[in-house]
Amino acid sequence: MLYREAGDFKTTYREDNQTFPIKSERYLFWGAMLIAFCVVPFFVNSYWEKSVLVPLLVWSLVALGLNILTGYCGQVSLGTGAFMAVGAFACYKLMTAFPGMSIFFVVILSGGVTALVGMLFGLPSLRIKGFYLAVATLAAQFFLIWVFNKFAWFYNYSASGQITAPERTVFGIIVTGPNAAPWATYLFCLTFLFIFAWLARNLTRGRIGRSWMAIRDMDIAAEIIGVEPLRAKLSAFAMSSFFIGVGGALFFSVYLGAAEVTEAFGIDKSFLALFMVIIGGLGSILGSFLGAAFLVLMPVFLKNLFVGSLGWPTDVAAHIQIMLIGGLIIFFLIVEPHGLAQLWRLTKEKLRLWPFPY
Amino acid sequence: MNVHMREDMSLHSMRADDGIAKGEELLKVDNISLSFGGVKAITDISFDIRKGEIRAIIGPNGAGKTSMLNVINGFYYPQEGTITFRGKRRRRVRPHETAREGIARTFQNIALFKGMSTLDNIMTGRITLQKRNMFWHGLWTGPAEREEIEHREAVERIIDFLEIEHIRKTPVGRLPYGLQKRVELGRALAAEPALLLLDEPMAGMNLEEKEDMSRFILDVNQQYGTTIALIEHDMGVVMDLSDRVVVLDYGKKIGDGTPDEVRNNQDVIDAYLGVPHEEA
Amino acid sequence: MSPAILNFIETCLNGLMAGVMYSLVALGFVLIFKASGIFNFAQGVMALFAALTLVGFQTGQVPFSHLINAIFGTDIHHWGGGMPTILAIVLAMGVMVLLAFLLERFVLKYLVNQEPIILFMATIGLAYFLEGLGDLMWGADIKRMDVGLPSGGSFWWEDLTRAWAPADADYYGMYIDTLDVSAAIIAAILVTGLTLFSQYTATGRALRAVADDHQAALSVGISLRRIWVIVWSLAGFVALVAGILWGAKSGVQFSLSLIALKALPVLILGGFTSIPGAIVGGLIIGVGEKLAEAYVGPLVGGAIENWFAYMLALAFLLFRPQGLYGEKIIERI
Amino acid sequence: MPSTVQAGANAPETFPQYLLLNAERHASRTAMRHKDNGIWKSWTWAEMADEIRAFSMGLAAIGLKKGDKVAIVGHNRPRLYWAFAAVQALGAVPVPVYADSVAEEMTYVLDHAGVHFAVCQDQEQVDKLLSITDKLKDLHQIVYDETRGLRDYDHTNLHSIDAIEQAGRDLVAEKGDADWKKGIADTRGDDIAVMLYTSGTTGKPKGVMLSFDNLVISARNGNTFDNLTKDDTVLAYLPLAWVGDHVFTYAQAYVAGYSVCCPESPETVDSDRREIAPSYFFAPPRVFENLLTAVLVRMEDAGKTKKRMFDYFMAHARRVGEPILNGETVSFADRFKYWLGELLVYGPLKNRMGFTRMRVGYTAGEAIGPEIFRFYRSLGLNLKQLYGQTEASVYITAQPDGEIRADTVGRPSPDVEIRIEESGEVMYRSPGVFVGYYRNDEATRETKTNDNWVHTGDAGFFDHEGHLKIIDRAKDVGKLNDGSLFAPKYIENKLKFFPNVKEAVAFGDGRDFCAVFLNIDLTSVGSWAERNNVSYASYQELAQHAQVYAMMEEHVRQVNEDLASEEMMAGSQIARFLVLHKELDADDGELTRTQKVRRSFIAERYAPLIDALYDGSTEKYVDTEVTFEDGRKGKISATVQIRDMERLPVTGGHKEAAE
Repeated sequence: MLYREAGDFKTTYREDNQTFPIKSERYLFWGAMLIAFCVVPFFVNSYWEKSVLVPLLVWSLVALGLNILTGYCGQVSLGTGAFMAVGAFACYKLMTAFPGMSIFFVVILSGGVTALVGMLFGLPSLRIKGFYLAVATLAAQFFLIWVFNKFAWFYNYSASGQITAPERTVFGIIVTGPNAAPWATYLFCLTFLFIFAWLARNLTRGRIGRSWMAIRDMDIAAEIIGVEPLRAKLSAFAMSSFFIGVGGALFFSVYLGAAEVTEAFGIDKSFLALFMVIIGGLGSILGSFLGAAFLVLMPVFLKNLFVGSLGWPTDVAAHIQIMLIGGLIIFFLIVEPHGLAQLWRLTKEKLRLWPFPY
Repeated sequence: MNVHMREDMSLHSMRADDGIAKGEELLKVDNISLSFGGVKAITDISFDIRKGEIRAIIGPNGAGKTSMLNVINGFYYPQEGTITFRGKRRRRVRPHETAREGIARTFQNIALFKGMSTLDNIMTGRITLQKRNMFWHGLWTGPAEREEIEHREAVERIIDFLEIEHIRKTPVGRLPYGLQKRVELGRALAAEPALLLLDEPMAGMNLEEKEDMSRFILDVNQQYGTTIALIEHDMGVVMDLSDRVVVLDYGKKIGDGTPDEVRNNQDVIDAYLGVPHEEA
Repeated sequence: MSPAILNFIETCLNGLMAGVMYSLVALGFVLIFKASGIFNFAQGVMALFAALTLVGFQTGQVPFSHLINAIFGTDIHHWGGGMPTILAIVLAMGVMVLLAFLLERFVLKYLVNQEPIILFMATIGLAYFLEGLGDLMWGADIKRMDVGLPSGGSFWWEDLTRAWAPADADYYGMYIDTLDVSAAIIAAILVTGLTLFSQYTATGRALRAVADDHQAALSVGISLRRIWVIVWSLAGFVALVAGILWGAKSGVQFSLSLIALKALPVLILGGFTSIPGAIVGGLIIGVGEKLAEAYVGPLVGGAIENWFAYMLALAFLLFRPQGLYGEKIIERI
Repeated sequence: MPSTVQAGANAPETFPQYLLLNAERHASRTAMRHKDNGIWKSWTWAEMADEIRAFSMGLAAIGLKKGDKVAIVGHNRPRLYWAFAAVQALGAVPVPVYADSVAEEMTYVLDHAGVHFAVCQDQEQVDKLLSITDKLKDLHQIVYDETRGLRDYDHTNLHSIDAIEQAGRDLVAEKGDADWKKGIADTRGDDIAVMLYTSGTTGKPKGVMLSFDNLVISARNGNTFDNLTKDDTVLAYLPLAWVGDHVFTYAQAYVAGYSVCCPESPETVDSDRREIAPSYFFAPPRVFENLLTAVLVRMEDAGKTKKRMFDYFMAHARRVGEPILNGETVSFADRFKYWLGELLVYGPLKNRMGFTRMRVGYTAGEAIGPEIFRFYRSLGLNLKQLYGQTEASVYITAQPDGEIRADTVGRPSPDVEIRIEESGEVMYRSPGVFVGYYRNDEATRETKTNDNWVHTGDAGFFDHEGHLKIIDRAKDVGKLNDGSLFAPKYIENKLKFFPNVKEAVAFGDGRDFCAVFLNIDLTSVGSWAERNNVSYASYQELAQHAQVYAMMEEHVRQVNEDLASEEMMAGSQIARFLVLHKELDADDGELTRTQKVRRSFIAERYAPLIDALYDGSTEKYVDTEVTFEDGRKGKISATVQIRDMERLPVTGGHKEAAE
């Protein structure tokens, strides 16, 4: 109904292959970016930043990473929590070891470290598939958490076993630590998300994206036409862990400030990430954002509803919240197994075909 | 004003020439035997495929045709026997390495990537020819995008050749059977193969679709000089299209030669008419 | 025998006991996977939920008391009289069957031919849902499970084993918890019962038929839905027993639901579809874990219990991707 | 880059001259687009001129000289359009032929035109030509565009356009294009520009010779009439051999300089039209009809709510759409509701059909059903009717903006004089009048008087607003005994526009009053019967059913009202009618293969019924011989009812034709 595509024709392959081929969608996207970068920072207060925006951005990054592995390459992983922990601890060690280094590079480097660890735990994927691989990643989850718990070197022998993020600046603006301004942390995370979303878009549109999807759809046929399974799967694990590592570093340094490994990066984080990817939509970048938004905003909304307006005790609210999340996941899997992204695609297709039926 | 693509239809713009003259031996299999845990699929089969010819492999169901095809493209490694491709004796390789050497194939029951559109499926055929690494793809604008456009042009020529412009952007899951077979042929052609293995390309097709597919196979062979190994049941098609025929039965070779020689070979007639077969 | 060997035997025995507990949980997984191809991640939470319900009935707790108090501002917790254990168990079993029925009607019916990953996700959703429901109904505080099973050390066994050691060694006999023994016995009974049930009764055969091929089972007139209700009720029963035994051992609390994660390596070893595989796998993991804790633990800082099982399963997988009893995977193209 | 044209100060007279002019004034504007390999490739006027020059000089190099005839065979491809200009630049005459016609049809046309060269699209057309070369003695060079499959053909007199253009470029590099340009400068307005063979409805196809003046002046008038400029875009999808395509996508494009877009293939025309969204669109009624039925059929299986909304707004548009388009005063509420409709239904509908940017749309070639015409106009599309012929370089009459009627063909186009013969036949004279029929002077004399007036062969009259109304083929028009005009087809068309009437046959020439046979449409009357649970055992029983007769009577009454509103036609209102007990069928010889009524055969076969109509009897027993599908002969007998209708006085005068 809202689409007027008539007259919008492509004269080059670059145009035909661009991210937003339909003109009205290009304007919509760049408008949203303008608002996100230039308008929101002025209105963000610490409540909104701490409980909604920063978690949304960080979790979108993590969900994007997992989507590359599970959505595009078809390798199920339950180790997201541990890989976030690797990112967080790498970031902590780098911050404490090289105070001079800018937080931007610290986060990128910790992503790199996680990528290496990810590849290591991706090796089993060459021989085993499906549930068995999920169990292998579970092994990574429990093993890594145990390692960060057991060897004090990781948390610089601090008594409580916790790691806290010292204050760091980017271009002179404080970004981590207690007195970081809300808009600074927001913009910092937003830039990261923008860069990585753009990177994910580029990786999944060309040869690399297609080899991942080929492995996902039918790995025997993919191998026969020339996709090397080792390189494809390991590159998927590496790139996915790189994203999750950066997400973990930001999760620790900007969002939490201080973290205790078993509590902050437990198995529930892995499940949460997997829910985001499934509900958001496997194999879609937009799906990662929609999934993250859904699972970050929904608890906040429920908390306000139950505790805020109905005044119930927090534990009852928490239980109902878990029940509702479980129930909604089942509901989504029944109604639209391909997630919110598919719902968005269907509505878009219906609007383009309007008034004709889909 | 955008630059015009090279209009010439030559597909072999990217693959290095292998220096074998037309008619010379491209692939030779000697005394191949293959068994799956005791079950003998192929016993002691030898034959060759010359460059530029259409070589048919025929035989009743379960004669070992598809298994032989899987041996040629490295999916199974035979217990005994040797394979020489382009003069090089092949050691134990992974299937994706044979794809790089220039062997492409279609599958008996369609193996398309359901999650992608027709265009993307055919583009995956180009994977062995694309060089840009992860870094350039991350950056995208620049060399990676140029390479992508260059390969898109080659794929568009194939889409034009197979006359499937109207389904370029449809997910393959939604296509009818005949068109899916054509997309799969497109994907195999996109790899610009030296040897193209077709596993029953016309199974389940009506007469008109069969004629189209035969025309495409002949054009591929004549226009691009691609050597084709064809597995097919329809004797009419085999006799028209192929230059030479190998006949397999119960995993053994019972006939080899031109279509006419094979038609009058008594063993072949027996195999097809179901004369009782004394156990090996 | 020298104390070292005796200690080794003791660890093995404890390992076997723990192994039985793991295979008990793994059994629940196998049952559902065999019959519906669903990898039921919620088996652990079902055990927790069953245990909570049982204790709730035993102690006469009012279900959803917290919620009612929150809404109506009332303050009721118990309705006075408790309930004899046997009745509580039967009632808890009734609740589990009801749960199975509701589950089949509102969830499984719609997820019939979805991909395995979607079904797997649905069970994780179910796990969250049941966890929330359990806490909401019976409150989240840790409860004591007492169903009259004997517990505490077995002095008789301690004296017997002390005699095996040479007189002069300062060895005080093996410590075996009677609860573990009774748990092992109950598990053994349950397992044999289930094996007999699935091998020889008509519904058992129907269950195996559905496991092999839904369409084929349907074609011979087996009602898929009836079978699923039966299967999920059986899994509920196994969960109840596991809940009782685990609850008696370590109290009814959230960590009980984590035993599901323990069962995974067992399934890897034993394969997803064979009951004997689940049992043997459970025992291997139980013994392996205890031995590793006893001998390898001290070298690397202890508490390797929770990840060792996975490493073992992973190592095993790399050599036999299809597990102990699965057949070799041949890929046809 | 060709240098400036030396054709002298005056405006260019021929298309090659326009080409060189456009290469100057519109050098960087897009002249032509073609969707190929997934994207739209474009050529500016400068590039196109360069390609045509190379093509033209290449053709000259293989022996094409002034006066030769060149066949052009194929679908809408840039290179086939360039062939027109390339051939004309050398003074030769392009002869486009229908690409889908079978080899024999093509043989007559090409042999009659004495074609020396042939430019064709692909292997399919080349094979067709090669199969008939023995019958075409003059044809000695064939040129093809797509090389697919032609690689190893015998290339003695077969060339690819790539080779021809390469040869042309080498010649230009060698000795420049001075003499080529001089050749263009020498072309004059009265040279023959193109030869179009009319599709032979009446006997063998005739080769209409059109001069440059014919086409250039008509094109110039057409452009000014609808103020078409260089900013317009047109989709080239109609057969090349049809005068409509030649004038709209070639002649007017060169004169105005607007861009022409060729679709990827005939199957992708719909999606390509949506991508291009042409601003100027021309199509025969059958295209608009198919589009409308496609819309209605797809809306049938839309959701209930969407369907109700669609019907609601379409009804509103039918009431208010045209007045808004014509700028008449409409209440604010209606205008607001129409704006809402534009947002929800009309806008998206036009967007799906690719008409969002259509400023001017024409339909011509045959009468368009008023229902269909009003549908598009109510959406706010400026669709107009046009009456024309190949012999007139298309334009005879056209409806100016703002004066649009459903059943007229508009006012005489600029520089066109029209007069009505006393036999009712329409005659016209205009700069677009054709030079003559090639090698058929006798037919030329028959059609064109020596002072250049042309017989259209159609009968018509001017209504009180000065709009021409075409009523019938001239030779079918007769006279009632009281002298008033009787045009059977005009009356039959009005009856057939009712969905329940499948066929109608009118009688009245040389009789006291007009009477009509009616054939009910089994599907639509059948579904009416189903909805109102009227039971019937056979077609015959349904046809004679009292309620069906009542329905037919209502339709005839409405047609009489229509006729009454025009004095010329008031006399031929329908006095008596009957519903035939049998469907008129081509197998029984009552219709031609293209479903046209064979009047003489019916008059003789149903003579008893016709007599009954005129001898006042109210019913007539009759039995007629019928051949069933399997060829068996059988008899159908029935007593056919005859109804009398009262004829209304001449109401004439009020503007709008009866709804």
